[in-house]
Amino acid sequence: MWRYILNRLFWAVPVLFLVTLVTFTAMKLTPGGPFTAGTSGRPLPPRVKAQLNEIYGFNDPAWKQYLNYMGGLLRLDFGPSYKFRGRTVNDLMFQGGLLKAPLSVSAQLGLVAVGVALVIGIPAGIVSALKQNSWLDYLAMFVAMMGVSVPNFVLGLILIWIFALTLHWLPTYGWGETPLQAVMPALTLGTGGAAFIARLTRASMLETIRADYIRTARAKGLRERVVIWRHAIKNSMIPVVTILGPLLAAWLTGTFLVEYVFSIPGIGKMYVTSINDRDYTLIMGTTVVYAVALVFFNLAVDIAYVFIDPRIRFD
Amino acid sequence: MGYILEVKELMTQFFTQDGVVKAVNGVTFHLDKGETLGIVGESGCGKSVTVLSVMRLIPQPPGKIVGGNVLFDGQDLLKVSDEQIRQVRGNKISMIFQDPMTSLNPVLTINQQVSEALMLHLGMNKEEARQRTTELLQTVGIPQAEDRIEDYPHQFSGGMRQRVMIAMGLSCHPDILIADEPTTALDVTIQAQIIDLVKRLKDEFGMAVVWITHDLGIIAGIADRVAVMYAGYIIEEASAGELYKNPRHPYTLGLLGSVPRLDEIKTDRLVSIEGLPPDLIALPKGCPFYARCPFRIDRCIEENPPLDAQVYDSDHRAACWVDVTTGRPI
Amino acid sequence: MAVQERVIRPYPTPPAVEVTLARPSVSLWRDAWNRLLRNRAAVAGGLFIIVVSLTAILAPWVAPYAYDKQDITSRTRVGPTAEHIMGTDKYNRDVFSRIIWGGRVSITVGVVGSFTSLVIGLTYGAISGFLGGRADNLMMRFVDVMYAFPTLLFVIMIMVILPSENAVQAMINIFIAIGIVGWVGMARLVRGQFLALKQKDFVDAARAIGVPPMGIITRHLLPNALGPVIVALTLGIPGLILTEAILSFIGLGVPPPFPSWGQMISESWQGLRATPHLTIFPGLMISITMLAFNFLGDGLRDALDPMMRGTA
Amino acid sequence: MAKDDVLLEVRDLKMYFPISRGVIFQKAVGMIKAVDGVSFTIRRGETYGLVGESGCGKTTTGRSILQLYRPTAGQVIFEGQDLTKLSGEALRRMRRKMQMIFQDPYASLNPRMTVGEIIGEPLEVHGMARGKQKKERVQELLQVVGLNPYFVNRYPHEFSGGQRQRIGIARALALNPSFIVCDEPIAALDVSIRAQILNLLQDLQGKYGLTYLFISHDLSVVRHISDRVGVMYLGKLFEVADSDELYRNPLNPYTQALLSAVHIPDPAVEARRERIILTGDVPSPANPPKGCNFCTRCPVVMDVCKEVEPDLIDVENGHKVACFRVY
Repeated sequence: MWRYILNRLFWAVPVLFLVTLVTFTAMKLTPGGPFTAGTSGRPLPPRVKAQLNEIYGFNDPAWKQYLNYMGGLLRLDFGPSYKFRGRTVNDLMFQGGLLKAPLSVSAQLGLVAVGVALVIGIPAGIVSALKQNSWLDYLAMFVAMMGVSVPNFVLGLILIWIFALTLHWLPTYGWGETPLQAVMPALTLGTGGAAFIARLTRASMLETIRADYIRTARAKGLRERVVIWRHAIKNSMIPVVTILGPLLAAWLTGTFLVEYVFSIPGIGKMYVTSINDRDYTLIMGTTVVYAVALVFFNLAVDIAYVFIDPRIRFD
Repeated sequence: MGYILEVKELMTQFFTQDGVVKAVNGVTFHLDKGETLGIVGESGCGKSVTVLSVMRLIPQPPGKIVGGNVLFDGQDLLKVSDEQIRQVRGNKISMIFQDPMTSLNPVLTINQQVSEALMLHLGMNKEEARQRTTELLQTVGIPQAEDRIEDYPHQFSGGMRQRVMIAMGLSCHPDILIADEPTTALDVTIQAQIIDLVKRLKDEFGMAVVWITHDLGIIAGIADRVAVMYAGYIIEEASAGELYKNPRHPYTLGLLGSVPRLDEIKTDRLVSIEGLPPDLIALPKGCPFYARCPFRIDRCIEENPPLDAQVYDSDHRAACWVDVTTGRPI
Repeated sequence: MAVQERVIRPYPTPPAVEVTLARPSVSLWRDAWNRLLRNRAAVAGGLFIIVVSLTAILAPWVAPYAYDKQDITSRTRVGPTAEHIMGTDKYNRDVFSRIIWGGRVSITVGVVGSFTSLVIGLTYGAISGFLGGRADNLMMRFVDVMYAFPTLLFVIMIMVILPSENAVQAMINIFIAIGIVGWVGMARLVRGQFLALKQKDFVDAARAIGVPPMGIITRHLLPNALGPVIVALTLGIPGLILTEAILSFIGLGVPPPFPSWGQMISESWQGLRATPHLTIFPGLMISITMLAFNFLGDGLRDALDPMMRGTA
Repeated sequence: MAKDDVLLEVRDLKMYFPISRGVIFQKAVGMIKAVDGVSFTIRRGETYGLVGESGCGKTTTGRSILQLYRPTAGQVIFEGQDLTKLSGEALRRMRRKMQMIFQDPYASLNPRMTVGEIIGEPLEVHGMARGKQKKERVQELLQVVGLNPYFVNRYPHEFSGGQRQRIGIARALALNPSFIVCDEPIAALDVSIRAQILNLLQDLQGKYGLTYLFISHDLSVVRHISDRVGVMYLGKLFEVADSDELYRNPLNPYTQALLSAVHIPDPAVEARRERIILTGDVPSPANPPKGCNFCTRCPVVMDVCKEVEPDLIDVENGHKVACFRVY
């Protein structure tokens, strides 16, 4: 088991290394560079530009710049923002205190959304499987199909149009002032995941309840409830957990659109803004943060897997 | 009558996209107290479906028991409530299955799986059940049972898993043990171990056993009485000694001739039953064995012979219109 | 062991009963096709895709207006009217026509993108799976690293650094971005299929016959790996359509005035209160198209999967 | 016996599979000794039976002979040529003379090819027949194995297990081989179909003068079809003898146990039989015991068995056995 976890941990290193390397190289290849135009859009005077290049170390050879950047990263220093002169990327990502910092706002949103997805998705999938081919199953699976097909920013906009602009039930944007602000973003982000999880759970459950050991359990005279709860659910969750890693990753990258649409001051909104501003250090910083989160989730899922499936635990 | 189990005119069908699969077509048999009944047949002949129907373990849908009675302990198991049949399963009648690799739950420990029935049917608490489980595992010959009780199934070999299955089946001292091809997936030497074990435990526990297999050799070694199935019908039934000595149905005769025997001088050729079993979706009107039968007469294509078409010594019956010893119609 | 003479009872072989060979022979592909046609959702999805693709291809002829045609006879930003069934935008352009033109972007990105990943992924996965052993190990390590990479972020990054002056260049950039990252899943799938198929006896049989490696790949491995590949291909298209929509939505996709559905939303969503039709129609278009591909993909999987029965 | 009678000679064949494991790169941490030093000869025209329980290496032996696995060590001399030294075109040419029939009739036929394509493929690959000639040959082969030539355009999934096995046999016959490895050809079939296939194999042997290596776990079947039999246990040959001799006079305790475990379809005989019930399971081939591989389960084990490995020694008239009790 430790060998397995170690293996996974080990493989996180080259991934993260590659992420930074690729991101850095990409940014270096960018035509123009950050100081082609000033904040006002007018070209900067050459003297100012040269000075900025000097300050930001752009006159160093590329490998040295990369080493500098990596050195910073290891000290959790993402460097200065190009756009907001005088501010560091760290400032931007962590400003505002424990609850208001963009990073923690995003984490809150993600957590709520994951909760919604699991709480809706898993029971829906199980019920669908147990009532296979009933109207309930068909309905749930149709809704789930819609859920996986409608992009979350489209869903978000439709929800805003209906519940905020037409019915005036919920606030359009913002975060952290009233719980009502969380409803639409959480639903937007959660339904896609719920739909996906429901479909997967159903498929897995259908396979499980046809397994020989389920027949054995029934032959023992166990109640159907016990057969499902004790014998079927854990087994059927194994493939669901497997997919949770990649799913969380897809989600994570999806969050920035939802933050953008609902004007939630999280790291995702900051990411989109930084793209529009071509604020390269900020793009890099947020990309690295996302990549770390992703690698971390994959790792967490892999480890969770070990605890669900004894066949891996005892290998 | 002193039958412990009596199955009458059992019919089970599967409703699939391609049509209705007539898996069991009016099967009648009985089981005496303490007796071992062997049910022999090829895959798809309905032998497993028959015993699963007795336990009402047929997956529904697509399966459905469309007729018949299963009399056990004064009640018809096909008519009692779900709650009542659960009282019987694993308690009065228990079952072991073919594939010990897939028949145990991979994520539960051996203790959890064996204790379950003890706590449910005998009202034991966790500690008592654990104690009893250890004893049972020792009874079925698992070495160091105490240390291995918290292991998971994948940590056991195939033979050991089948022993666990047997321990599970015996846990509540059942009246009947149904063994559905329990040794098919095992190696010859392990198979001998398991058969030996079941024979011993049968006497120790005083159970009746229904043993299902395609292997005529195994049945010869353990069964008191044998029923041969073909295409969802029992086509011959007799005491084991009688069936092997005087097979009366052409199919039984062919089967016995088609397996090489270690104790006989080598023959050049084996008896070969040409052709294939019929499609269970489109069973012929007459005898299902007609197309492959070397003894067939015109009557067979019209009329499917009932099991008591030929009766010898009251307990040897064969579903055939022809006397195979003479080749003439009966 | 005492050996005794065997008592042989005569057991003649009966004359064969006439077997009717009426049922026509069906290949597995044909079988799957028939099953697919019975799936109403999949057929509906397929038909929708055909209609959208055809109207997109034939846009100059079927769209009522050109995508950049400003209809000065109409008011700006009106909702659906008789002349403009989906209304007009702030430049008096016909929304319906722009959606038809915009379909070109979505469908092209989806189809060309998935074929790009197919070609790269199939080649890579096939080589890795066929070689096996050390080479496979090495190739798959690289894939693992790529797989753990946040794909969308990567695509966005590529789009940030590649300049897109016009629609064609933007599309080419999107293909490059997708091509670099999109093949990984396909490579994994094909490699997995190849490894599994290589275990099958029919491949050993082919080797025992002396079929050369290329023959084994083309005759035995590829045709059997194709089913899951087709399904993955179909189910991959909505993901690509989504990627394009996201890129356009955050301003990195096809530059105006050429429309794409994501870009139409991007231009209009801030005015959702006043002109919801400008956002909702393209939003529905993206959703329904993705739904259609998902239904078709699901149907294909259901149709192709049971054919593996009896070959396991 | 004349030397040219020998069609195939296997000398000290070893087939090890590495067990790999590792955090960064996979490296071998052990070996599964599937076949561990097996030697035997097969004479032209005979059927050599290889019998043993699952995991004893009998299938691996068959596949290593045909070079489907490249053996770790040892020689496989077929018609005077060492197959382990051949590769590429030279090996491909030899493949015409040796073929294989597989256990699982479902997995051994490509589901995407028609029966005609499956049987015709070997002809095509070796350029032996094309076009109309190929079609005629395929139809002839179908008839030889007892199938209706009308079936050539059908697909494997349209056939039953027994029929598929016939298709597999037709494919093996297509190149007119002299030697066929039959790897458990009837294990996956139904009882009433087994005799059909066994009889067919015997008929074909008579008709084409084929030599068989017949691999099976079923002792009754092996005895029925084989002229000589080798008993394998955990990667090694334990006993070799003419089939009647082996069954009449088994010398190795493992062979005795194996034979006693076989059931005879006759209750009267069964009631009289004494069984040797072996205890425990077969050890893992990754970690075989020291000394004789059977020493952990042998009912008559001696101290020497746990230390020294017995050699396969000819005790009389070609009856070879590896056991210290016998020497």
